[in-house]
Amino acid sequence: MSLATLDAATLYGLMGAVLVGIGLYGIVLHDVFIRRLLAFNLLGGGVFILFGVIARRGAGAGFPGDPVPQALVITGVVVAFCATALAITLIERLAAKDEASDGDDHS
Amino acid sequence: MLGLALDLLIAALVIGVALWTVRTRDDFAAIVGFVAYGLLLTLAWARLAAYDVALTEAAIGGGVTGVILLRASIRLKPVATARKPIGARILVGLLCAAISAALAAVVLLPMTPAPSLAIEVRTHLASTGLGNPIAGVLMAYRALDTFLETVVVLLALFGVWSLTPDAAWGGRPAMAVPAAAFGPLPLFGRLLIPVGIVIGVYIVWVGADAPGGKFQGATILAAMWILAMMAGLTQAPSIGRWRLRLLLAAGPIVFLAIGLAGIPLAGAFLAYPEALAKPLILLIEVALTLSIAATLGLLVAGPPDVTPGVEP
Amino acid sequence: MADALTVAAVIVLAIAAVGLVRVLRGPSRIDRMMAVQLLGSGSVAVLVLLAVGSGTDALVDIALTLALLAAFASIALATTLAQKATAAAKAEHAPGTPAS
Amino acid sequence: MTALVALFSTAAIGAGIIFFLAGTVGLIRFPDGLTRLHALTKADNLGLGLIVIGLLPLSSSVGMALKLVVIWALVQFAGATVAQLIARVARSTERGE
Repeated sequence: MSLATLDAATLYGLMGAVLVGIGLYGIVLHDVFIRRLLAFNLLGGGVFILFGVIARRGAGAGFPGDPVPQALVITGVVVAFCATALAITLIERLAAKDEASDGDDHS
Repeated sequence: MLGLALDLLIAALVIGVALWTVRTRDDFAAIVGFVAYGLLLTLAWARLAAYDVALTEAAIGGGVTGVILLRASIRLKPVATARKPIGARILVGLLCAAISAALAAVVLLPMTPAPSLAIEVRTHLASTGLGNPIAGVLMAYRALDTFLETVVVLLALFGVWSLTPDAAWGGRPAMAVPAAAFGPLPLFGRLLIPVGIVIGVYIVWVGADAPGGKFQGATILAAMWILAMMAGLTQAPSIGRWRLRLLLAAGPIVFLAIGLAGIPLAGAFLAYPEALAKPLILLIEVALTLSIAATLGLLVAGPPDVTPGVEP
Repeated sequence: MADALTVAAVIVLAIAAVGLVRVLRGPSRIDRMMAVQLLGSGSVAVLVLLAVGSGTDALVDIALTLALLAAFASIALATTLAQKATAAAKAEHAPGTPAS
Repeated sequence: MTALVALFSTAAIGAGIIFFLAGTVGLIRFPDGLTRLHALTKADNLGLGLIVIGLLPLSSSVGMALKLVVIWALVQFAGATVAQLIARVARSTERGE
């Protein structure tokens, strides 16, 4: 094992590592659900970029990157979007329910 | 060297926008920050030569994810919350920094030689008849994952629909824009949507041999559908219509049928007979594109909130 | 020429970044929307410069997709703002009636 | 590539960068939303437009050149629409205040 050379892959790898930290910070410290969801997506972006770095370093056989991690990331991005869509709908319903029960309290 | 300067600038901007998104007080501002984050990540993926992923990020990351978050920001009331005490912020910050540092160490001390399946992919790509290695991986080696992924997309829509208020069940999602904001939107929609559909189909088509593919193209098509709803050119369909449900299920059904046919014909579930690999993969891609585009569009539109039979 | 185009890409992105910093700080939501708009066209410019510089067709396709989806996101942002403004105006004029 | 083409491209791309710069300076310096919007649309339309014009002779194929023009048309058209929408929102919020 030796220190990685400073190339684009290493640079973006460090960026991905920082993004994971930022996302985690947001998830832990935010009370508002939608902000947590945003932070969760920031974290996801960082994890995907780390996969991209693995792919870039695995370049070979005439490909600019290892296709397998890239295919994994594409699946990941789509599934992350679906999870976000479901979570958003849950948050909306929860807010609507809270509003309705607040109304009951007042009446 | 020049390239590295560009990479450094992109990385700094991504981190800056991410920090801003987490720290800002205004929810709408945070969503704007997230859309910017998606745009910049696309550049990062392009610089990593992961062009397929860059296309996905451009379509999904900033585009439809941003729009779905905006939908929520209209419906949710802003909640005022106090900042956490400084001690908690420092403690959490330190822990998160430690995790980042550990990941950074992994990045800085890579395995040599780097693990890679690129050579295996190159050896077997020819048997799929495809030129794009990522499409090959998605449709051949990891066909089961891709199949399950399309089912997950559909399940997410079931989840969203199951959160429909009782009164609106069987109705359709509302995507109305107030008349004051209409302005040039309908004209814009009429001109842009046909162009967008052509681009979406093109991205699916080139996906066989060059970066592109069904998820990216389907996302563009879904975005055009949503745009038509926002511009008031069309309404979201009622979720009870059987033709809509058939469209949603067609992709996974075709995929499953061809996969099952692979057991007698090619010896394994989701295996393709050598001679027919490319036409079969194309058939699956076309069916999946239509289903995924419809599913993603309805995911963005959300659960029905217009009671059936009642027009607003 | 490829080097010159990379330099141009760096300059365009740096300019967009300066604008981004200015407008993300607000004060209004409209300023923030403009930030996205500027960053969208800046990113498209960076991608086409890199595409021609390296002769990579895929980068042009990414620029095409980004141009389309950035426009989509910008329009969604604008209509969201309009809806929020209408809702706020309604709440002001007729308190008690729920905004539709 | 002839020197003339290189000169033309450099000039057009340089001019495009100047418009991007002017747009950003406008965003920083102009006092209110509508004037800042004016500055922004210059960067969008002319900045990207000039860069695309400069890149056309350098592109490797006719298809690439065609796509570049489509990209510019898209950004131009979307920019105009978004500017309209933003201006309407700006006017209605100012009236409301």
